[in-house]
Amino acid sequence: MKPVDWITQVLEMAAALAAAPVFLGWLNQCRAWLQNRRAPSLWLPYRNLHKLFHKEAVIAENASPLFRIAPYVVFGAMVLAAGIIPSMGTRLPLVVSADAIALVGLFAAARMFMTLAAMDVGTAFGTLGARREMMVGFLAEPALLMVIFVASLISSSTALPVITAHLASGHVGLSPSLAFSAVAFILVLLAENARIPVDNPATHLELTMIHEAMVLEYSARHLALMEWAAQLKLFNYVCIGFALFFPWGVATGHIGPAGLLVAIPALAVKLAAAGLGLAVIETVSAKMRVMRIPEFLGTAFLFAVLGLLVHVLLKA
Amino acid sequence: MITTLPPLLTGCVALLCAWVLVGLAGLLRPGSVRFAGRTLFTLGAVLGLGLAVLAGASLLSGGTERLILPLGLPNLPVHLRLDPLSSLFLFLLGASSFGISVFAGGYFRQGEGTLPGLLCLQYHLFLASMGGVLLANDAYGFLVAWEVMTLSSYFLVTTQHRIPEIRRAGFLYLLMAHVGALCLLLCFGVLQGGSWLFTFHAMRAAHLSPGWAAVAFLLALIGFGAKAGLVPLHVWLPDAHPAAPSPVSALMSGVMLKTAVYGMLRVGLDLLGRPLWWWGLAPLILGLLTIFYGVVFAAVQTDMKRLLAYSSIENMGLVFAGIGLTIVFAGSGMPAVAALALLATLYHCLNHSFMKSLLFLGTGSVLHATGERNLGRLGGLIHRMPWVAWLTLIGTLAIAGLPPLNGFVSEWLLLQSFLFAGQLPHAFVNLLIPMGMALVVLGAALAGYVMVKFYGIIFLGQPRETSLAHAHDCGRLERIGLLWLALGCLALGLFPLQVVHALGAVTGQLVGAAVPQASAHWWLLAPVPGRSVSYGPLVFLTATAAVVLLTVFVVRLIYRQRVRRGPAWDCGFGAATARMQDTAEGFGQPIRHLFQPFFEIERELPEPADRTPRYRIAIRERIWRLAYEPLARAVGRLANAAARIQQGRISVYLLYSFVTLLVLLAVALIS
Amino acid sequence: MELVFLLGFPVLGAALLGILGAHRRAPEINAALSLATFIASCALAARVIGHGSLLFGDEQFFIDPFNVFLVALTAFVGLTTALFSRPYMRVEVDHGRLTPARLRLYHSMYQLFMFTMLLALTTNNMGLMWVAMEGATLSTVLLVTLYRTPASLEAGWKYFILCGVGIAQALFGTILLYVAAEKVLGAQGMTALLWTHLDAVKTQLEPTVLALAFVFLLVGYGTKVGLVPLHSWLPDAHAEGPTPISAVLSGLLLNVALYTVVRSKVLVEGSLHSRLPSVLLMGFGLVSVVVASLLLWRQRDIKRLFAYSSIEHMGIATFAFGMGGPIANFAALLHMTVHSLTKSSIFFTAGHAAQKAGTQIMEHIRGLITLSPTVGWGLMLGSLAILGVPPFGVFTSEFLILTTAMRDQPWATPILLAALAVAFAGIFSKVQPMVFGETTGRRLPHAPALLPVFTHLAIVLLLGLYIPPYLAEWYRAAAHLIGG
Amino acid sequence: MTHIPLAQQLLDTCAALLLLLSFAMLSQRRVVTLVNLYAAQGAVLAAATLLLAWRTGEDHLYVSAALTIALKVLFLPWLLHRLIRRLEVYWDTEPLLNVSGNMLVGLVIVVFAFSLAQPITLLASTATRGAIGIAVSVVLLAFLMMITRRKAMSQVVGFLSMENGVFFGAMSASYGMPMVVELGVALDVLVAVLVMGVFFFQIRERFDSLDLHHLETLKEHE
Repeated sequence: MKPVDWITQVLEMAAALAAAPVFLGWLNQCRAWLQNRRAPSLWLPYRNLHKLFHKEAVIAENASPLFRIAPYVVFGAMVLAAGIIPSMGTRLPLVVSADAIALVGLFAAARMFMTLAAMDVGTAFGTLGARREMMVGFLAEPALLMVIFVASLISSSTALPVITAHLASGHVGLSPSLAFSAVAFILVLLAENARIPVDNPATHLELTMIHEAMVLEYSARHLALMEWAAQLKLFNYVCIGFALFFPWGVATGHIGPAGLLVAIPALAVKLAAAGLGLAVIETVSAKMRVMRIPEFLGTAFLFAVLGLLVHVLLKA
Repeated sequence: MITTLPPLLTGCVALLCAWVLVGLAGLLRPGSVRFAGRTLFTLGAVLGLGLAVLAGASLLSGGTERLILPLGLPNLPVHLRLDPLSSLFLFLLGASSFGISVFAGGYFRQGEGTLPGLLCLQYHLFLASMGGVLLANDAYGFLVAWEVMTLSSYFLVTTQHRIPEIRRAGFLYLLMAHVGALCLLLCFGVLQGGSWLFTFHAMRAAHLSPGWAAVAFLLALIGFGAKAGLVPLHVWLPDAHPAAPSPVSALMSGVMLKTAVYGMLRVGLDLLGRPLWWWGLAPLILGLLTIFYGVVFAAVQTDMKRLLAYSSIENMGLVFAGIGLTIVFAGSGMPAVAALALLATLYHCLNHSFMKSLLFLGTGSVLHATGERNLGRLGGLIHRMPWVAWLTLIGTLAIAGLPPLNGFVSEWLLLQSFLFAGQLPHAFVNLLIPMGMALVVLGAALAGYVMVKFYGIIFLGQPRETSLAHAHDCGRLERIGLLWLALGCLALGLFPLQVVHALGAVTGQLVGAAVPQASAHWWLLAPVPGRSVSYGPLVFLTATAAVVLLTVFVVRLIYRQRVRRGPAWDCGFGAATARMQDTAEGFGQPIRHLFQPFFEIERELPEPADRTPRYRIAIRERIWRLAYEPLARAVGRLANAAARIQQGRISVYLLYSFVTLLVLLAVALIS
Repeated sequence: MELVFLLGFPVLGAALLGILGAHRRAPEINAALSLATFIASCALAARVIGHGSLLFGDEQFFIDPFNVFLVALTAFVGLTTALFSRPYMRVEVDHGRLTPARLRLYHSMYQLFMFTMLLALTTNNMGLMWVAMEGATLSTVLLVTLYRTPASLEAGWKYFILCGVGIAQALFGTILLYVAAEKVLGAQGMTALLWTHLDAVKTQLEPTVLALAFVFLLVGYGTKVGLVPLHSWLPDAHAEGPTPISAVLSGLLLNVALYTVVRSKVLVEGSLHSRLPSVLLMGFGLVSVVVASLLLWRQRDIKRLFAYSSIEHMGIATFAFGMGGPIANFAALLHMTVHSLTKSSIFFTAGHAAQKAGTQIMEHIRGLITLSPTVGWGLMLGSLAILGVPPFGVFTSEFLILTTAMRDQPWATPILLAALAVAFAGIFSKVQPMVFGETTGRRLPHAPALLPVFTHLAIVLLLGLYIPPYLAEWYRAAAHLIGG
Repeated sequence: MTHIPLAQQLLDTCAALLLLLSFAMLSQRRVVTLVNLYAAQGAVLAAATLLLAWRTGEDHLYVSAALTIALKVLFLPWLLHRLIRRLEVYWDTEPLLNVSGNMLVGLVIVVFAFSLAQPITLLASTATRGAIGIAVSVVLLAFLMMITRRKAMSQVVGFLSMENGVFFGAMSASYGMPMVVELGVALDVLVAVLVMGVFFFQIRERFDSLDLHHLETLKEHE
């Protein structure tokens, strides 16, 4: 590992931190346009965070230390995840210590802390949110893992950079198994990031919400961290999607200035496209009942497994 | 005959004997908690530590020692053997029993049913017999130790024998265990291959026809599966483990189940020589089934110890799936991959013994502090008993398989080995196994669900009963015990490379291939043959910690206002009471809804116009209705039929003799 | 010399106790005489170990390792039972279930019973063996009916008639044996019924006749062994008689009967070229095991329960003898030993338990462990031992028998496995609630005699963990004699 | 035609008589007559023994003949008669199997018995070996009688006549058993009958009848 790689590493994390809110903003803008609304500013998420950071924090009396630690842990996990996913370059020092499975584990850890924190205060909505979140999680995680396994069977490694490099290297043609898992991945992405049709990030109708219900008791900086973490999560998922299915433009060697020149714009373009795509999906689909979610995710899981079988059958 | 005594093995035997003596010492003053309860248990704990040290040494040395004691059958003295496999499990026994015994030293009080002294005897006999199982090198010694283990644990389970459920649980346990032991007996009967030598090395030498070997393997699977709680032989486990006092539950789940794994490995991979690949399918499929079954049932439990028991079933499923995978790979000439799968299996055994012991002890403390086992009556204990809460949290995260703790490592290894299934030369099987992988992953995720339920409902939220206000944190000895196990979880999670090195000897012994170590770094685990995959928990942890601390620092830097405490907001809904939180049933509801067909549910729903609405739900396993009750009825019917023979009239009895006589005479004439 | 003592003491005892009758110290005298007998048997055993097989009284008596160990066992259990019956019978008298007159009958008949069994074991003359067996029946019949209750009378009558008839068949078998032997050994054969001589010429005996003879002998003595379907008398007699008698019946009489069967088997198998005897024994054994273990499920009376378990274990031993071969025979002999020790100790504890609860119905015996820990633990450990749970000796023999069966008679193992499992469920599901749980019983004036119980259990435990070399040699020699 | 010695003819007649008596017992329903028949059987047995003793000159046969007369002709019948009088059991109830049925089964059994005796007859060297088959059938017939009777008393008589059959078998196959054994057997039979006597009184005082249906309570099957 050269110092330059460490630079890339830090750069990636920083980029993620910076880009995540913007990406959300962009997503919201696209949605607004598609729904003939006046679009909010691209920088609105930043303003929100800033506002929240400057408020006074109020915590329930019976909240335990766990409640206060959780936001930091969740946030930290997401930042680290951003450092593991090769969004610009594949030569990342951190990656050797955490492959794709560890990445999923990291997400799981974040979720665990979030739900525990939600149950900590002991309100009806908190536990409700936690329960629903876990229900989403125990189906989404395996699906995501299976998706990753398809890719890793193709490139015979569970290390994301290796996968990306192998897929980017081009001698992998169009493969049906990847197509299957791509569909699965999109479903998982929607569910995991509390997007329509699974959850409505904009709603404040308590009975239907999942993510919002969990962070109900948070305020000020804790809430800010939670929000930011959520944005990072979305960003990370999108980047995983890129790494698995659209690995173009990622610098596979040492990432010099030249590499950057390619990588950054490529990422920007892909993000823009992804945002648009997501917005379209969210616009055309309607929020479903909570009890339908398992079916939704079950489909995703099934697709992923199918992808796996197709790969084993066709060796493609 | 050996002239000079082998040092390590002799030491181990001495320690086991010492355990027995400690137990017997309990009878000196059976009534006294201070003597039998505190002193002796602590002593036993120290012995356990010694055992762990010796076993660890022998594991690292990788050598094999033999010893013959002049006991047992006339021409079959007790053979003992300390090889890597047994030393690994001995280490497991010693290490986790240390924590458990220390805890037990602080745990047992008066009025636990059995006298403390007797309890002490049974407990240490239990420990010693488990050691005996691991050291035995001949069928007879093995079975004797095996059954003594069962027996002593049975008496421990029925400590509070006045409660009918507990008696029932004990009976069921002993019955299943005995049937299992009979199967093992027959298995050894096949293995000795007519040589009439019941020593293990004679069995290794014996040449069996494939058919007989398969029979032996199957019998072993039934026998050890019954002990390990493999579906459908698991029915005793969720009753027996919770029935016992918590340290005993910890021992049973944490250690005793592993002896079954040990036996399976010993017979399947050692005594039977080179297994055929398709044998592996049986444990694999059963294991996968067990994973799913166990975790689904764990998710809907309302009794915290039952929940843990089902989770043990799930983990045993994971282990047996690993064994099956090992055999499949080893049988298809992929020793390196087999070594990887075996590594995952062994690693998970270690992990589970620490995690599950920790959790059971945690529930023990809760039980003592509150007298409650029902999740529906707990809650908010993190405020009352911080020690227990925070230490248990480690176990919870570990068993949920989250990095960088130990549960994750073994699952990671197992998945890595699963990923090789595609290369198997057998069509259809390499299709089947990815499905298995899907099941494993799903099980792991569900385990997360279960653990959130477990921890969140016991320790978080508001206390669901007013009595919980008087709950007190656990005592000093108990803290030490919990701390030890928690540290074990951390260590196993953070230094996998060192553990893998230590396990190398075992994999070498069983599948003849050590795990390749690709990376040069001491902090990086890269065991996968021919693939650039690696996992470095230390870096992982430091990175996370760094980010978190940095965040904290930065946040503090840019923002310096105090934190105000206020009432929970709860969307402005003021009159929120503790009873509005999710109950255990509530939290499990999605699972119950999703996997309806698994359960046999009886509901008691309140009327719409109910003044005092009550909601009760009881969940049973269908397998009782489907398998066990019909079996019992069938035997009953046979018994009735047999009873017709004995119907009281002397003429009829005379007729029996008469007919028997005539028939036999006819037979004698013909022949 | 030892033999004279061995047989002399019981006869003396029978007479003495018959005369002394309801003497205050009669129980002690009984115990003392049993002790003397036991010492004599030990001396005899020592001598046999020293010099090998012996012949006495112009060949009328023959001692070899096979029967001498049974002699020692019989004398020992006889002694412990006498010790046990001391307080037990006192309690019975206090309860007014017995009159002193009947106590006299009990004591003298007890000694007579001992005599007949020792005679049956030591005699070399198949005819005398028959006489002794019949004598054993007659001396116990009146003990079974000691309480004079309707049930006990019925049990006694069945015992008397069924065993009487059975034994008559055995006599006919003996005659056939004699006929066949006479042919070879020449007429005027005082020798023609002597087992040693028969054994010497067994290969020349006429097969068909011997086959018939064996059938008669098997049905005859098999009735006393309690092989299904000839077993009908056994549970009744065990349940209704006084407990010491149940103990010696199932601990000793069954052994002796099995001994006679095996003796005959040895002869017949020598002359027969078919495996008929082995097959018959295995068949009877299996049937007994299966039926008995099924019937265990329906028992309500504690002594009846363990009577059926005796049938089951006799079945196992018979099966093992049927399989033959050094290891199976060894195991069968061991099984006879441990079974008689364990079972008698169980009957002791069961007797105490029944006295404490005031009934033999198991539903009403509860929580012994709280009422009297020693009795409770005795019953629990004894039952576990008889169920073949290590480290008790019963497991050792079952281990050998099952492993042998797995090699030699694999077809039988599933049956045995199922039967053993059923038996385990049947017995333990009834023992556990008796030992554990809340209690209803009451304390008794006389302290229970637990020395015998725990002596037996200790020996059984020892045999499970370690068989002393000379004992092993002894068994091996015996197994060798039985051959196969 | 070959000349059969008179003794031989007499012996065969005795054998035939024995069989006849067994059948008579099988069909007989009055207990008193039953006992008389038993006594007759004993007498025939004794006669046969004497003949045999005279013919073969075996001394111990005289002794056993004496024993037979003493025990089976005089003492036991007397005892049984006394018991009958004391206990007032003159009639047995209808047997479980009616007379003709009994006879039929009896015939089948006799045939079986003879085929059974075939190998023994071939082996035995005695003059009376032809009678072995009869001995066997006497035993089996007695057995059948015990099965079909409902009164304790008649069962006992059956038991005794079975013993007769065995004894006759011993005699005809090998001129009797060694002395020791015969004495032992006789002793046992004696004791048995005494015990039985005791029994009768016990049963009587409990159930005031010797009907066996009182003795059918101990059973597994409800």
